[in-house]
Amino acid sequence: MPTAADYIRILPEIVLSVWGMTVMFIEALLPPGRSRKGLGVFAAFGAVAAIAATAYQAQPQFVGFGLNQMLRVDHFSVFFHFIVLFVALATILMSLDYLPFQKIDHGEYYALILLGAVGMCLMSSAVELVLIFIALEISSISSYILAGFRRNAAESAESSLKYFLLGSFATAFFLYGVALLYGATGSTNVFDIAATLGNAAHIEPLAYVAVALIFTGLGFKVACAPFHIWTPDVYEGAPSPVVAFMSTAPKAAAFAVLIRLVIDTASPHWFWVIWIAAVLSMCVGNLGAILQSNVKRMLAYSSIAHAGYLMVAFASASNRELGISAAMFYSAAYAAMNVGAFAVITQMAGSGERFSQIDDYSGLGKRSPLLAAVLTFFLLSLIGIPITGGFFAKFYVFSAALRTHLIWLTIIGVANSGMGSYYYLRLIVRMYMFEPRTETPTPKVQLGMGLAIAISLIATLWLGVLPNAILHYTQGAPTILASH
Amino acid sequence: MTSLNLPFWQPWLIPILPLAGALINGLFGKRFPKSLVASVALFFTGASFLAACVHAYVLMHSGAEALEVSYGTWIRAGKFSVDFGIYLDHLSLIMMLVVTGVGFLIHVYSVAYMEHEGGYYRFFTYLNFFMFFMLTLVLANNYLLMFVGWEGVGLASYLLIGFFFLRDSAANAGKKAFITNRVGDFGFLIALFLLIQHFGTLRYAAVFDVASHFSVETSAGILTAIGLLMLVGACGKSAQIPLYVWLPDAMEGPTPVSALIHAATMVTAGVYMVCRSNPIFSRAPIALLAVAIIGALTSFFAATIGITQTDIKRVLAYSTVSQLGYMFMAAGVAAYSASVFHLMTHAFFKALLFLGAGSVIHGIGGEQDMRKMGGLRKYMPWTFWTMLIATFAISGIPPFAGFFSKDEILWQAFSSTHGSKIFWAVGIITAFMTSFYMFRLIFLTFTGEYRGAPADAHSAHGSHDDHHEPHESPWLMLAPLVLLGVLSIVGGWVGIGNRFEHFLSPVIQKVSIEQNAAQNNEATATPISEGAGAAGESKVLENSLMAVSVLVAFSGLGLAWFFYMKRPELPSRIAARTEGLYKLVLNKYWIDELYSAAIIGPLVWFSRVILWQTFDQKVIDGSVNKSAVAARDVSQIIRQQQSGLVRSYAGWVAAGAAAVVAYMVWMGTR
Amino acid sequence: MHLFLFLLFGAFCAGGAINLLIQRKTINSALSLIVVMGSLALIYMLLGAEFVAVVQIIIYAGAIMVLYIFVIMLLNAGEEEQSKGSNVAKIFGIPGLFAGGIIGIWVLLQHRPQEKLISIGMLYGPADKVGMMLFTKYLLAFEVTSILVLIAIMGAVVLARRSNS
Amino acid sequence: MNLSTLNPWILTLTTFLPALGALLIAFLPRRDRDIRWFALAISVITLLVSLHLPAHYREVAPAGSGSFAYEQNLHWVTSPNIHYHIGIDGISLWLVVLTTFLVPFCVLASWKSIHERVKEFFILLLLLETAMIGVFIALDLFLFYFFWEATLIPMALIIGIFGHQRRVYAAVKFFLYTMIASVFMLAAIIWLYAQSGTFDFTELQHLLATGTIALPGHTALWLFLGFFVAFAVKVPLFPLHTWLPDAHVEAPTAGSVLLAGVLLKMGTYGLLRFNIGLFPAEAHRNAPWIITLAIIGIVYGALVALVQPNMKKLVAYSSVSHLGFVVLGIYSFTQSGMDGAVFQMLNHGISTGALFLLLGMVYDRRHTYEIKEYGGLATPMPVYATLFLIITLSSIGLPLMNGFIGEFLILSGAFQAKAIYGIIAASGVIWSAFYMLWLYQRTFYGVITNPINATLPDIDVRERSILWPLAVLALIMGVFPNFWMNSIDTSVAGILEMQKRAASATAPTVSTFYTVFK
Amino acid sequence: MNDIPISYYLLLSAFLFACGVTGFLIKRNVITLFMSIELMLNGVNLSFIAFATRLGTLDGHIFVFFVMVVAAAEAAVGLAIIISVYRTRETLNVDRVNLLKL
Repeated sequence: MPTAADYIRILPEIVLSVWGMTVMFIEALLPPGRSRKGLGVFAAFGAVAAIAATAYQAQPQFVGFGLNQMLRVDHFSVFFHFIVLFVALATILMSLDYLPFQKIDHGEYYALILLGAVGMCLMSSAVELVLIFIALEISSISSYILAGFRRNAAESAESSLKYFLLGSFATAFFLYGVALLYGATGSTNVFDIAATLGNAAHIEPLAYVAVALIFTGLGFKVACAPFHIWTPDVYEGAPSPVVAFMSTAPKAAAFAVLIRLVIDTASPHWFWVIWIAAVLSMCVGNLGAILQSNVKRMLAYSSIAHAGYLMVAFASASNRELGISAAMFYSAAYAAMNVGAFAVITQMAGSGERFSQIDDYSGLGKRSPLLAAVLTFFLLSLIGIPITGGFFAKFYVFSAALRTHLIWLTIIGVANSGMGSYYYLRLIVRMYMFEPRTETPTPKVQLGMGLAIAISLIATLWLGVLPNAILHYTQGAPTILASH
Repeated sequence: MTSLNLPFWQPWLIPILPLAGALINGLFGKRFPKSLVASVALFFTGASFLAACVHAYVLMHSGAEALEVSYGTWIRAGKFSVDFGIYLDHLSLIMMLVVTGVGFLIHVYSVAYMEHEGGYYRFFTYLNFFMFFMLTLVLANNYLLMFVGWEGVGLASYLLIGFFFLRDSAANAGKKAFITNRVGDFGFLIALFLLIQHFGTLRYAAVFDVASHFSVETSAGILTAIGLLMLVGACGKSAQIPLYVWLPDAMEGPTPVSALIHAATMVTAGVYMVCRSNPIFSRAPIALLAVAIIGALTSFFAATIGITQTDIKRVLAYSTVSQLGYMFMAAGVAAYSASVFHLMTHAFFKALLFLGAGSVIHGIGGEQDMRKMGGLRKYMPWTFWTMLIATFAISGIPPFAGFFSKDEILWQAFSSTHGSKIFWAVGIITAFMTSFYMFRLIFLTFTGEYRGAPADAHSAHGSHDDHHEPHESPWLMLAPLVLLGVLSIVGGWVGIGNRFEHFLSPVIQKVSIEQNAAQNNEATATPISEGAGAAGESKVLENSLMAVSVLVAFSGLGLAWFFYMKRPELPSRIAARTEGLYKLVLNKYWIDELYSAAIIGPLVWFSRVILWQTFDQKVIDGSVNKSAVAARDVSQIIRQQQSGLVRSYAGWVAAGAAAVVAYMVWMGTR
Repeated sequence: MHLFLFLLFGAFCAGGAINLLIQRKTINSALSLIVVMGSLALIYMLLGAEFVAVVQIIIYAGAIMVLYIFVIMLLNAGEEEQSKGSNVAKIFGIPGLFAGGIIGIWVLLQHRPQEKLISIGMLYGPADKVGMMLFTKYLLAFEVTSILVLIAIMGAVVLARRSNS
Repeated sequence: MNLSTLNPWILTLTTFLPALGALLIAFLPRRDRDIRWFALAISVITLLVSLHLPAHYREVAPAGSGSFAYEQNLHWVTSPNIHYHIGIDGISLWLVVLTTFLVPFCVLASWKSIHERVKEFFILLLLLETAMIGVFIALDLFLFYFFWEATLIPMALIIGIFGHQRRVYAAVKFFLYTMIASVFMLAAIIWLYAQSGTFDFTELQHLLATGTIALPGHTALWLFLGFFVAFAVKVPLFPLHTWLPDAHVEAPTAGSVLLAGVLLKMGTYGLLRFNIGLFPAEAHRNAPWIITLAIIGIVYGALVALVQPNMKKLVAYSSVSHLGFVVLGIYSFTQSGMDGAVFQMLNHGISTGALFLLLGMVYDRRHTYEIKEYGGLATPMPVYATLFLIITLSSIGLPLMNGFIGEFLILSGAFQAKAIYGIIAASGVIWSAFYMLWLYQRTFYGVITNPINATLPDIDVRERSILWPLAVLALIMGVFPNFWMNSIDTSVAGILEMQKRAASATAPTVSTFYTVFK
Repeated sequence: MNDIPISYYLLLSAFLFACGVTGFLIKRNVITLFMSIELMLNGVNLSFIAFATRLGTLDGHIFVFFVMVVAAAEAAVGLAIIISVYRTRETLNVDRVNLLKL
């Protein structure tokens, strides 16, 4: 029988589900044509409530397994809960005015975000393959739908289709991997599997095939090379706030799964796979972004590169505390800055997302200094300039890599982060060093958008100036993770 | 070393007074009337001369050999330090008096000469500025401070040569002078570094003290290196081969400048340096020999060019180069006192010659070509007579000043332990040529008929054109001429009976090779006159040599008279017959062209085409840009994979999965 | 007997799969898929997975495939258009697939010695047993599935409904 | 009030005063005139405040090597162990003052030439000042890196927004060049932190000197190179210099002044403080090739400067040459060489800064830097010509001007290190005279060829008030260098002593560039 | 009743999976592509059941059940997406859905 503590361990998910379903019902009751802004505000409160629930859940007495070893609440899960929920909150806020502006003002949007967040939250706390799979599917399917939310726009539909087809394709690989892992270890519990793989003197070769396939599936979700290939197309076509959402929250959750499934089932053979994936991702992402002319597409490549940096942290997970805490910190920082950047892009997008070319940002520094300054800040954070979260994120990652003596990986990484500064700089250059284009409008920043930007700005700054608290928290996670 | 107890007449005043003049004129002169500018310049220069006289008097009567005062540290780095200090001994005393004295006279002269030029205040600022640096040079108590003056006079020279900066030739000449001097300074600098490295100090007293413990270097050693490098510096400043090229061009400057800087004072700085460094040179016979050879060569070489030149100032310029060569030769045979003696007399008569030439140029409206002069004697008698005195002096005709110093040099070249008959022979030939071209100048300029066109046709220099007839210069210009004329006569008398040598003996460290070889101990500093031990027959020899030199001087005069008075058509015929040689000499052996074609041109070409356009832009920056292009190419390849086709993407995913699977299985089952 | 039945159903299954690939008409591919699913249900029965076999028929063959066929009809998807294919898929995908397949088979075959043989219905999985597990151990997963389904429904509605503008 | 009570906070005050000013400007209304005056006021106040540093330096002067004056050490971030640790010694003291000294002139120089987006310009300028000062005072490697990177952005924006035709290219090139190089420094810093758990310069120095941090294999060399490349690009050392001419040509006057005057010094300062401070043995072992590059830079920069048709490029290449001197002095590892190098940093800041200010003034009149557009300027602009000459003389190292002291000491030090270094480098005195005087001749002498130039107004009061102080200072620094040198000398002696100790105790594991690549 | 090794089932499952992948790579029709995915999932399901038999636990069966639910959900969403694409692009050929590229 589930105990009260068990329910608290899934309290954020419950809150989100209830809220999401309520949104759905209200949506059904609202007459068509009526503004859904209020509904969005309501949904935002749902995200806030879930954050509160997570905070409540984070108390030490609730740490532990729950619901028949299906999930586990610990620093790790709570941390990713926070990331997902804050991203969800920011996404909802930035969508409040975006949706009516794009004439897709449907309440389902908010419900999908909230319910999708359930999946992502569960991904971070699930320790059972079945639950992980279902959670992954929830997050994926909601993302597929959200990507196609501007369904009258061909790009949006195409983005959705591509995401869906390739996502399902990758999921099948993942699933096959899970099946083989189940066959090879006889268990579907992550901790049991880790124990089996860790102790058995002779691991069944099937297990290697299994983890390889699981890595394929998850690598696809986190968009690391060579499974990154869907990212630019999908990000370009999807609505901007959705990109903000799906480039961060499901990704962070997928990283959480990757950590739980791959890193925790520590196999020495991982190292070079991750190493190569990291190098490939960084290079492909940074080089690919150079020639892009669409901001969203460019940031899609950038997200590949950032997945690469994160993989550097994984590669150094032989020192658990360093590698995993660095990866966690990176996820948080990346979420904060990327959401911020996409918030500004959303603001700039204009009706039908017409204005997402780099050219459209010409002279933004003159037209709208504050917006330009904010975007510059996020871009600098993505480059990794000090006093931004992006800097400390990179710092922790490379410091972990160096402490585990991954000299070359670090050198490639820092070289990449230097090289990568070029394309972010291009956007900054456009904003400040080019004359404004008259045809591009700069709509006023509404309250919701302002809040969304403020949240990500504060988070990025906070992570950049006072990273202590967060880092301390992340450093608690690996120890718990390791105690099977 | 003693310090003088004079409350007001501190030695630092000597250089600082002209500086004050320069600053006042420089900062406010633009708003001053010309008379005030001139007064300021004259006052401060005169005061400096006065101060110099006072200090000369005090020093001579104090009985001290030298006076050294330090006014605090200038540069300090670790253990190494350099002071602002003044060192006054008999050598610097002579230099100081020459500089301030002749300098003052030239200032006076300039007041009138520059009357009609623009930039009056600028001129006097620069001139005072020059005085300051020149006095710093001669009064410094260490080599670095000497270097300050050394570079400073170079700057002043640069500014004054380029005074008529609207003329490209003037601007070019100034730049050429500065850069050529810098080449010399390069050597000087290295010499300083060697001194620092091996002596740990640049103070004269300390350096010479240490140097006195060195034995004479029979093969090249550290002192030789220092000496040779100093020689490079001296060559630059004193216009010796191969760095003499700037001096003739420097005649682009106003004539008083030529007189002061490029004849009387600055160019003798190299001689001063060599003499000042005699404790080093005397122990480095190889360096000394190099000095002598360069001096001899230069004196001869410049004299040949001087014969053919037609520009009055250029003749004087080459004569200066030649006379400086004389001084070097003297220094090179360790006859430092003779060298300084000639330096002094040369200052008088060469300044006089230049001022006279200036007076001529002034009088005929800016023309400098001797072929367009002639017969000026009747228009400007004062100028003629004073210049004639100077010409006698430079030709070495007794009892004019040049005779004594020149004769001393020739005798020393002949008889000194470092000397050689070859040097003497070169000196005699040069003396002959000197006499010849100097009288050629006199005859061409002052005798015969005036060949100049009406003066207003010569408005090239633009400022004297209100005079239509050649005319005598104002008294303000003539007074210095007369004074210098007197000095050119009597200036040499101080050398009679080796008095000058005695006077300088405290400055010259005596180094005897035999003594060194035998005992290898420190050189004695006891003043022994070189001539004191000479035997009677040596006296006979000396007198006969003197007779030869006088004879040579008169034969030069005679030849000049023959060519330019008696048979004026002859020179052009000879020139026509020996056309190749004549052209060669007339064009100064094509040395300027050679430098330009062999050094400057290739250097600029190399810098522009090879270094900048090829290496910098194509290789370095090109590779930087290429790497950017390469990044773009890679980016393009990566983009191309993004074909937009779902099935391709799936292909990537499948292939990636296969690769990961293959790797994992391979690793796992190994 | 087991081998025979396996080979029989397996042959149907594989044949259906291959036919799916070969057929140019979408509807034929769909029908082949139904064959695959049906024969798979039989194979499940061989393995004693009674509950799964039934669900396979009901959900897959019954519900999902009907949906497919409905969409095929709706969109009037006829013969496949032979557009120029993707090179990457040919150059990397197919060889990669083969390589992966060979490795997989090699891995599977390499461990035959330790492998135990199984008989028909060795692990019996009837509805009650599966149901018990579903509602105890996997309760959370089951509940969460409801959210998945909810999202799917909502998504289908959002995406497929005619725009009201 | 006793000003000494300010001592603990004075550095912080100096550093962040401009940033505070920038913040206030952000809230000022867009009235250009007010903003200019306000920026000037802020920069002048900062200068005055910073003068406290030399004024009270004796009171707090560090006793020996490895200790600093006006030190302040506060916790910032506990993990990683980052401190707000600042302090100065005799070297950074003057660099800080140089920075605060130059900024008011930059403000004045931008008075008229910047007339669009004035507010942004001064905000960036003041932020840049804070960052530049920060670089010189930071004693925590992290803090140092922070300020180091922080200089990049305002500078790139100043070039990119307020520059000339190819400004974007130049800004991006500048940014990328320095950014890519400095990430290697970051990697090295992280490595050090990963091994030691501290960013503190003095602690790290101690740990490295005592061998507490294990440096297996060639690690020390790699770390050395990591720092070195970041600094070398900034200096810029041949052959990493090509960003500099572009950046200078395109930058507005104030940008050029600060770029040449301060930013380049950050590179040489870094070499002196961190490269040698942390890896003395490696620095010593690798000195030969670094010196070779420096000497090539001296001659090469001068020769290329000689043939530039563009005044600003000419001065930019001359900077390459001058900074070559500085690097030469630093790596000569002699007291006079290093003293001279530090002094030369200050000189170059003054003289080249002044040169750029001068060039900016004709640019304001004619909007071109092409030398052939000018000629005969001495006639319409005599005062300008005079000041240009004074600064030129300072730049070519005429004795009694500041440049001479630095060059002389550097060359003397280099000569002591190895005669040939001094000899080849000394040829730089010839080249520098050549290109500067040629420039001067082509610009100022001769008759006016371009009639537009005939009517150019001579410099006005504002411009004079910019140039005179610099010219006078150049002279004062040449005549009384000890005022600066006293504190420099002590600090350099400390560094040198530490370096000597390390070099004598050199473990055989010290590797050079050659051993790795052979 | 001759018993057969489990690997027969696994090989069949692998074959089905491979067919699915091949189908995804070579077919042009979006719906067929989607069906290929279903084929892959079916292959996986067979593995689950086979492994369950080998391990003697029913977790595999449960997994298959969930996979089916997910497949159903995916089918609903996927077909909706296909319809939505068809509406805007009027094609079912996946190669023609390449608006977003490079």
